[in-house]
Amino acid sequence: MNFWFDPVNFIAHWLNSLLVGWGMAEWLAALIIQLVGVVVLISLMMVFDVFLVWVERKVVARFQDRLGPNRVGPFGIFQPFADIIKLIIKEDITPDGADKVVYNLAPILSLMSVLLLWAIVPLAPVIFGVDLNVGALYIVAAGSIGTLSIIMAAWSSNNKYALIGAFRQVAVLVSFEIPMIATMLIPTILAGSMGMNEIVHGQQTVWYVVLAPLAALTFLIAAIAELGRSPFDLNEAESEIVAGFHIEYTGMKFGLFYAGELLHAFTFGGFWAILFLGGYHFFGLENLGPLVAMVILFAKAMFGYWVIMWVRYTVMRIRIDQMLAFNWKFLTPVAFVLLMLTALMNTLLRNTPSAVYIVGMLLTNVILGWIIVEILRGFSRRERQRTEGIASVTAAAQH
Amino acid sequence: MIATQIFFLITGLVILGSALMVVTTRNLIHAALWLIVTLFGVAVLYAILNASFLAVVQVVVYIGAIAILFIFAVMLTHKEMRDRGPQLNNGWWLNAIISLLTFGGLFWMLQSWSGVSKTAADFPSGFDAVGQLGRALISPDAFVLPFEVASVLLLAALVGAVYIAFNRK
Amino acid sequence: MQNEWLYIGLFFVIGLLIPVAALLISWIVSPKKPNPIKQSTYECGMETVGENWVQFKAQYYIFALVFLVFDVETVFLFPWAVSLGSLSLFAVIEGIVFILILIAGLVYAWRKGMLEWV
Amino acid sequence: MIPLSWFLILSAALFSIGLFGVLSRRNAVAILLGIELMLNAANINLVSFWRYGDVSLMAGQVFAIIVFAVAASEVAVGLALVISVYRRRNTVIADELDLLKW
Repeated sequence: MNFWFDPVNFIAHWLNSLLVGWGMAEWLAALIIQLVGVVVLISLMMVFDVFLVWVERKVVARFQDRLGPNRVGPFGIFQPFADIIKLIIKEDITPDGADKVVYNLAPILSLMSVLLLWAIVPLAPVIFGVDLNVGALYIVAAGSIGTLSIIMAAWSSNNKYALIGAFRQVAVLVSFEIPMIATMLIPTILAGSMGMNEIVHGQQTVWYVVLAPLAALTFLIAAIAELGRSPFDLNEAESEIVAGFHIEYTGMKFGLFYAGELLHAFTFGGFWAILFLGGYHFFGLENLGPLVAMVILFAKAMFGYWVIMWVRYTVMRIRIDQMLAFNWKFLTPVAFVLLMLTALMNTLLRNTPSAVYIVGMLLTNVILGWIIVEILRGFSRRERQRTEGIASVTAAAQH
Repeated sequence: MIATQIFFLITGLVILGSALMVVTTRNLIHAALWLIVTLFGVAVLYAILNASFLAVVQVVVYIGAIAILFIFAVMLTHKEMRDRGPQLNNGWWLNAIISLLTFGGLFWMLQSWSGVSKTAADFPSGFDAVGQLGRALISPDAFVLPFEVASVLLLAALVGAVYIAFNRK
Repeated sequence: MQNEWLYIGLFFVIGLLIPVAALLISWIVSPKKPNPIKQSTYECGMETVGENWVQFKAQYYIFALVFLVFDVETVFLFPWAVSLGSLSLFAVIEGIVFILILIAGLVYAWRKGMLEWV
Repeated sequence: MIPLSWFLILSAALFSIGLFGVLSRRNAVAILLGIELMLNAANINLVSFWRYGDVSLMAGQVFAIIVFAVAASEVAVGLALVISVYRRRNTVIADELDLLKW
């Protein structure tokens, strides 16, 4: 038992012998060790969340050609602490007619639904919370608690704008959940398991982004919508409904929603990395030690998070009808066609040499992608002709 | 395992208490939220029964979809926030007696059945419930027909529900 | 197997406790000076008109409904996907037929114009 | 370990509560809530029989999943009916929907 190669078990054994040595019952010691593990993991994520506030503000500033926070500490790195202190000492206002219990429960559930996701993240080959064999569905399950918290927040705060925002947000969340689940089925097929550890393990030689690039893209789009981030941020839509479902929340309760949102984005960057970008694998570098593997996973998750931010600060907000049409008429059929093709090709090619298998899968994706792009081009050509036709008619009428 | 038993009793009390709130509370949104507590409790029961897949599916389908649909429906069919008027029938006490009699009857039948005090056997080693379930759903000599029929059922529900809810007046 | 859910249960409890602790700290520290104006519903300074229970489009319900059906469908597909590696081509075809039947429902809703936001 | 009877009694109690809800509630949506409770009670039974019987026979779990599909279909159609009725008759109280009584 070596600390460098198996730190968690090393510490667990040490703690166990210590606690049992104090005369504690075996099962109680095991429970306390698990509790310590959970507390450490969640605290790590909360600290990281604080860091994410700074990252988000700094990156958005660079995208918009500004400096971002730069007063508190070097590069403004202590800015989030100032933010937190501000949020804590702000007065907490509960609006009239609010349903107090539900109103207070909603932000708690919102943050919890994100924290729950980290229970199944394999940080390294030997560092993971739990190897749940229904991992992919667990992600969806935790997400549905988040959806619930949105409705609870909006309904209990007794504000019609909050309710409109929540309705929109929930309609979007549930719609985009379908392509997300369908694309999560693809790594499940490729790895033959829903467990995150198995999926990461299956990518030792070749990452699933090579075998299923379109699925990776679809998952990313669905994840961005799931996060309620721009271009799909019509739940906030400042000019129409002020701030969406958390309009009435102040102080730390708003802070919990905000923290949940940031951590959610990073977490989905992480799941993108786990499902498609090889998790903690990086060309054998992960064999140096679990801590290195952990750094690799965090770097990949950060990359996913950065892509999400990149899209957020580049693309404009989409109207709700366009967005739902995009989901039901484009993304969902694409995801299901992709799923059927992957299942078929995977079965047909599974007894071939690995090179043929990889090329076959990649080629399927390329051909399907080409067909999709052609359909889209035809559609946009028709649409352009339609709008230009209308434009020329109106121009003629004006003359 | 006394700890599991205590845990089960707590879960059971939560389920029954929240189920009682579902059927008695005045505010329908509260009833839907209490239903979510009940459904979550049932998910915990599935976890106790080692049916991981069903526990997660319970949360995904019931809390993530059915409860959301209920809340939407309540919001779509209400003109005001507070529910006025009685929420229960005039004959609710008769219904309560009927329900108690049902429970009593079921309890009595369970008492007279011999297999009731069975305890669970351990899982065979390397037992993969999800894979087993997938093979059972697909293999022609098991449940492939229910599997496909479920798909047709869902299709019928989709078409029917969309048709009913979507009639332009 | 029991152990996994015990761990997730612990995660659940701690995940609840940490936000609660944050709210408690804030509740202790923050000032409390309520007044009617402050507590009124926030609508950018306008007086609130009517109930918060505005009439919603039934369209939201339609989307939730289509979602519900597809959600249940994917639940059926997960066990299929897990055991796909050890199954024959026949099983794959069965799954594809399953998906196609559901796609037919989507096409029906699409053709009927129920996915339009009108 | 927990004996099978505990699960069965719990599910019987849940079923009775659901039955009470179905019989007593006036609001049609609340009646559907009661039906959900009853379906869940049935599901608890199915899963516990799977666990306490032969675990390699997946019938219990398969039926539980089928019950999920049935519950989803029932809720989708039922709530669609309620919404449709509400839009025509402006009520969701089941007693007042008496057009077919005569």
